[in-house]
Amino acid sequence: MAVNLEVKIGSLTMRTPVTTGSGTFGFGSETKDLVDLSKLGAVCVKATTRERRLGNPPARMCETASGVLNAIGLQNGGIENYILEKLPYLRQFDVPIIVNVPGESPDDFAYVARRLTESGGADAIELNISCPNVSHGLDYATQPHLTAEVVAAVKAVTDLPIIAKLSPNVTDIRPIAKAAEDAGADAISLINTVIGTAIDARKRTFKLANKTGGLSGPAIKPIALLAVYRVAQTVNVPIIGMGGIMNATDAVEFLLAGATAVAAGTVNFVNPLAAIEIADGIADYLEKNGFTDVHELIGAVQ
Amino acid sequence: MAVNLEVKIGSLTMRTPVTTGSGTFGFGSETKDLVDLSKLGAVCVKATTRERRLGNPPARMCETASGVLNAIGLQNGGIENYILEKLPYLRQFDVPIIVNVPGESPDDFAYVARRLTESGGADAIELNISCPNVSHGLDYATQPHLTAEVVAAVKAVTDLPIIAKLSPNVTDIRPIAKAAEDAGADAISLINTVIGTAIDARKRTFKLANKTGGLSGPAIKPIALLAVYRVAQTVNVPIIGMGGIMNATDAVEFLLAGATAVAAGTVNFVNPLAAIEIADGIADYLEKNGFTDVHELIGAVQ
Amino acid sequence: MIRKRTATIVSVQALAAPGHYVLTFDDPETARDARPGHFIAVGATTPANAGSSILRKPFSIYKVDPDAGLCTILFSVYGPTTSTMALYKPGDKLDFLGPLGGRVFDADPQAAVHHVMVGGGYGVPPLNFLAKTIKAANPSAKVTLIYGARSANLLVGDDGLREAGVEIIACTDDGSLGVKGRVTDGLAPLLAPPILGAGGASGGACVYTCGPTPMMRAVAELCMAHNTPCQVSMETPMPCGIGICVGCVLKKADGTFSRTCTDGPVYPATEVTWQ
Amino acid sequence: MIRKRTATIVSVQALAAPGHYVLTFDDPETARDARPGHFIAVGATTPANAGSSILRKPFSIYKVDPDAGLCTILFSVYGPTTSTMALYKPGDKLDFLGPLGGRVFDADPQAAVHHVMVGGGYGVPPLNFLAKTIKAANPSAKVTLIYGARSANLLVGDDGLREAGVEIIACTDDGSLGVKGRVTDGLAPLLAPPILGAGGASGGACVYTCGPTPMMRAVAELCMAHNTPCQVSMETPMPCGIGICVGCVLKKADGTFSRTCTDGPVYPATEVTWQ
Ligand SMILES: Cc1cc2nc3c(=O)[nH]c(=O)nc-3n(C[C@H](O)[C@H](O)[C@H](O)COP(=O)(O)OP(=O)(O)OC[C@H]3O[C@@H](n4cnc5c(N)ncnc54)[C@H](O)[C@@H]3O)c2cc1C
Ligand SMILES: Cc1cc2nc3c(=O)[nH]c(=O)nc-3n(C[C@H](O)[C@H](O)[C@H](O)COP(=O)(O)OP(=O)(O)OC[C@H]3O[C@@H](n4cnc5c(N)ncnc54)[C@H](O)[C@@H]3O)c2cc1C
Ligand SMILES: Cc1cc2nc3c(=O)[nH]c(=O)nc-3n(C[C@H](O)[C@H](O)[C@H](O)COP(=O)(O)O)c2cc1C
Ligand SMILES: Cc1cc2nc3c(=O)[nH]c(=O)nc-3n(C[C@H](O)[C@H](O)[C@H](O)COP(=O)(O)O)c2cc1C
Ligand code: FES
Ligand code: FES
Repeated sequence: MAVNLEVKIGSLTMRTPVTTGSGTFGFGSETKDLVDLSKLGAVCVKATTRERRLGNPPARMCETASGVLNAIGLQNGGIENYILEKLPYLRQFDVPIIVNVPGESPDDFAYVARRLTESGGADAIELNISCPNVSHGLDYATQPHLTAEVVAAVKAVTDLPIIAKLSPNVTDIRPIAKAAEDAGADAISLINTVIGTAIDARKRTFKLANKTGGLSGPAIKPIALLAVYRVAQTVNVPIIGMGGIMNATDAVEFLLAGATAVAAGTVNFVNPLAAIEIADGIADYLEKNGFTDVHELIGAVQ
Repeated sequence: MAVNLEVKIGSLTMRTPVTTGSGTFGFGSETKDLVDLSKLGAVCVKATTRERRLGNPPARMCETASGVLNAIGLQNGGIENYILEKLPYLRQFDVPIIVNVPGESPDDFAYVARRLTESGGADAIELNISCPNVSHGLDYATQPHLTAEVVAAVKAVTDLPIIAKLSPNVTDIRPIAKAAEDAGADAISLINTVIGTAIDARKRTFKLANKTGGLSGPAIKPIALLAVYRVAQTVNVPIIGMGGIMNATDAVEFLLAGATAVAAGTVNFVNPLAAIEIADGIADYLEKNGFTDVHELIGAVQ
Repeated sequence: MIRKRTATIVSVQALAAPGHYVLTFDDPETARDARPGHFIAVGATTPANAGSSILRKPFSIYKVDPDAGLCTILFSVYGPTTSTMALYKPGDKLDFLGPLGGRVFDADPQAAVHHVMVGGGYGVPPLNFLAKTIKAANPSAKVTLIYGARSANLLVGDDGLREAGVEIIACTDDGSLGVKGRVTDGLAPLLAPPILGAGGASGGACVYTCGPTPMMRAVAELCMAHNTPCQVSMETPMPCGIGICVGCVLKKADGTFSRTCTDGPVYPATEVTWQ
Repeated sequence: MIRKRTATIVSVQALAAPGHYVLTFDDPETARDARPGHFIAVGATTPANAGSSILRKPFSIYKVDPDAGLCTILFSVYGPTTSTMALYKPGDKLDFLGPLGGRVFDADPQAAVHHVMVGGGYGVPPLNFLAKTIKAANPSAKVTLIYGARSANLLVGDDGLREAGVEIIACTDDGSLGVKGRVTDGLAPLLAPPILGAGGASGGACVYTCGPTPMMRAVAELCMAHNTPCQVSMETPMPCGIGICVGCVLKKADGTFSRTCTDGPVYPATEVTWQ
């Protein structure tokens, strides 16, 4: 029996509800030997900024209990490099592309969004207003009004679906999600990494050169599931859930909490085929439990 | 060679820098077969409220990746029961007692603090303004002014050292710590649990009857270490660090981040002797690395 | 007296039931002190699994041999702890707290009653221990074990009972052995008159049950309907096993919450509420 | 061509060096495609350790037998991955991605140079592979391995080199074998004239190094001081191994950050900065 896995994120149609977490899947071409991108629900590529960024010095990553801390610092070649060097590979596949966009001012976000729109470089734009690894006010998602400002600035320059990616590092994520929705966001994705640090007791130093980093992986799944549940009770736009998803069971938990789609993040480092295998696993779950449509799961746990 | 492990938390002297995390060590008598309380730096007992509380219905706890979610709901017999039933056992040992006090109003906190002071029931009071498992505004530690209000109300009725226990579930913990210090807190303890949830994909329900719970254990150590580091940069009063400490190496990391003392929490469920063994392990670390005083470690990583 | 132990493992044997093992360890004090209903909390952490599951897991005492100083548990493989335990070899160490449990089975071997054990899955081992304890104290005591499983090959924990003179009634969902049906189908006939006799405990049956919650609930309700005393051994998850986390609670009939690890695990059926 | 594999393990053998093992697995494609400097990323997760360490860990290819379709790695036990690997038995599966590495050792077996491998710890295996590859292509090539350890019993990875005609110089901190001192003490004499000859690469030495960072740095700086070409194989932690996390970077002399997994792991010493 065939089950329906198709979901919509604003005007974007995803063939399966599984995309990739930005920054955990490169720009698609790195895994060309392994992954047929057309089997993904969407490809969400690494953060792309207005100008090229070198990123933070090493050590940039370390392991923690059931998690990973990273402080990559948004290393990327900039928007023009993306359009010239990365986009052609991605466009060989019949798959929607979500481009993750950080910025240091609403104008930065709008600039990159405009270039993506003009160049046909994206099918949706994910506003990375929640990266904990870069200083100088990049963390717009700590305040409802800053969130709204960025969303509105981008809305003004593009018709592409806008996804606001929110931070768990806040007292209450609900008003921020509401602000994003009210300002015109077509979807909310959450969560970005949880801020933290690690110390090397032997060397008596921070483990990361940047001192602090963003925590991802199974350790943060309880935090992410609650963020999804709470935001799902608050907004009407769809949610892309992520944070510690390692397998289809984890993904089903996010759907049950209220996510319409999910992203495979850190798990790609272990298995770059994860997003495809998770989609297959969701289909299995639906069949085994007598469902015919993934929408039957979305928000089913109250 | 003998090393100095003694630290001070306000006017309280701890023979070792290791206490227990409130709610993870009962009232001391449960482990009478196993633990000689006089070997602890201090005993921090379970939350004690003005009135008896039944707590939340089960399921109250579940495991997550490298962590534990709990929603106990502050089950306890109330302050008079503590004084009559729990205190006599504790007072058999030569060890400072820290009583953890939650409340639903500043008056609640002050009431319990006054009774503890009158009865000689505590050597320090830890204000639990950060428990994520109970509703109705018990979470004072999300706002600097609410934090200050509770600390000031208690300060007015007792000369005992006051420890403000803060929550990691905030956008920025620093102003809250500062508010606690300014209102007269003699120390800051952090972190309380991180709010989260778990979903059972098979049964399609929340795993906890209370829906949400507080995450503890190694999963949250990166979050806790950063909170300690940041607060240590912000306040001058000592910090009691906790969150995922399983062994002496973890404890040393907290000292290096800026904690003056640490608490063994969830690890007690695995090893009720943990606080004693961790203190021994800190002494070993000091000796092996050529230190003579635990103060040489405190805040040594910058 | 709770002890923290690192006991030497004497043997680990796979049973015919797939994924089930019995593990015997050397610990004279536990072998001497353990009573039916007591359990131990095992921490099976190795360098290879450090951090994955951090809590200890409870396992009922299955057999004791006080003369040899040996104790045995029976387990089935589910998660990290039991997966690790299945890999243990003789000579390896078992890290546990025990014996645990504040209230254990309360049986009077001399009473003129029919002692009926009703178990399922890994609930059978403590009943085996109880049945043998009663028989050892009073060889003429009437003791029956009713135990159930989906299929005959999954029935575990009956070791040595026949030899001890315990009557055994197997119930299987598929009828592959004994009564086709549930343990309550095996139990009901024993509770009906004339066996219940003049009613009340004396001369009637005393039921002791341990196993999956729905099974215990059905047994408890059947017993209460027949006015038969019934003791249930709760198997709620126990994060600490020693009374300090208050995470293992059972809602009692009086509305309070009781720690199953130290106030239980055994309760009179009348005290228990079932959700 | 990177593949995701579940290969059958043929053997796991403990070496004399405590905590060190060699593991051989059956994978004809990898045996055919792997070049010296290539590595694989092993995910050693079992039900018993699920969740503790979630990332794969990189291991250099030590030996290949393309005819038999076999590959071998050498590892020492540290954390969850290597602890689990040490428990593997023949017939178990090895889950890995490979062969990985964008730039491997670049040696011309026919060049009239002295190929000098300088290794430490688990840096020796890829140099062994390189030395044998050079010798197989040109049996008269002059190849030397200088390797070091604290003590003789910790020297690993020299298997089959003597037989292949590679000269071996051992350096031990305690002098228990070979040169008492560090690998640079063994290397320096080879770089000084007359062996360096007229200077420059031709007729001089080509150095290939892999091991702990301080060792590689000392080797690289010594070579640069002698104008000797040196290739270093970086062993930074590699969270993904396939270029998607950008967590493994090395700061290059030009100030940019290079992914050691896909832009390396082998770099000319002149490109590397050392912190
Ligand atoms: C008082 C007491 C006595 C017990 N005695 C025994 C005993 O004698 N023998 C024995 O084998 N077990 C016994 N148990 C149960 C045992 O403690 C649990 O099965 C334990 O969780 C196994 O640990 P683990 O780490 O292997 O699996 P976990 O990581 O705890 O389990 C993995 C997953 O499997 C689920 N799970 C665990 N056990 C079961 C189960 N039985 N059925 C369905 N799902 C399950 C869990 O919810 C979890 O999601 C007892 C429990 C109690 C409270
Ligand atoms: C390209 C490349 C090739 C490699 N080839 C090999 C190889 O052929 N054989 C081999 O044995 N290893 C090799 N390594 C190193 C190996 O990948 C790591 O040692 C790995 O971390 C071991 O995984 P683990 O899960 O067992 O331990 P982890 O959990 O990763 O390590 C546990 C702890 O030990 C520390 N640690 C890990 N390794 C070491 C070490 N070597 N010395 C000191 N502390 C350490 C870690 O920082 C961590 O804190 C290679 C690494 C790279 C980058
Ligand atoms: C190495 C790494 C790099 C990341 N880079 C980005 C990024 O560039 N932009 C972004 O929005 N999120 C980034 N993230 C966050 C992930 O997209 C995701 O939100 C987070 O990791 C939680 O999901 P996970 O636990 O499945 O990894 C990054 C995460 C990791 C681990
Ligand atoms: C079961 C449980 C009960 C707890 N009860 C309390 C409590 O009553 N009062 C309090 O301030 N903190 C309570 N805590 C929080 C701990 O004291 C501690 O702050 C937290 O668990 C982080 O430390 P850990 O990771 O070492 O456990 C509880 C934690 C757990 C796991
Ligand atoms: S298991 Fe912790 S109190 Fe019962
Ligand atoms: S290890 Fe991930 S990019 Fe190199």
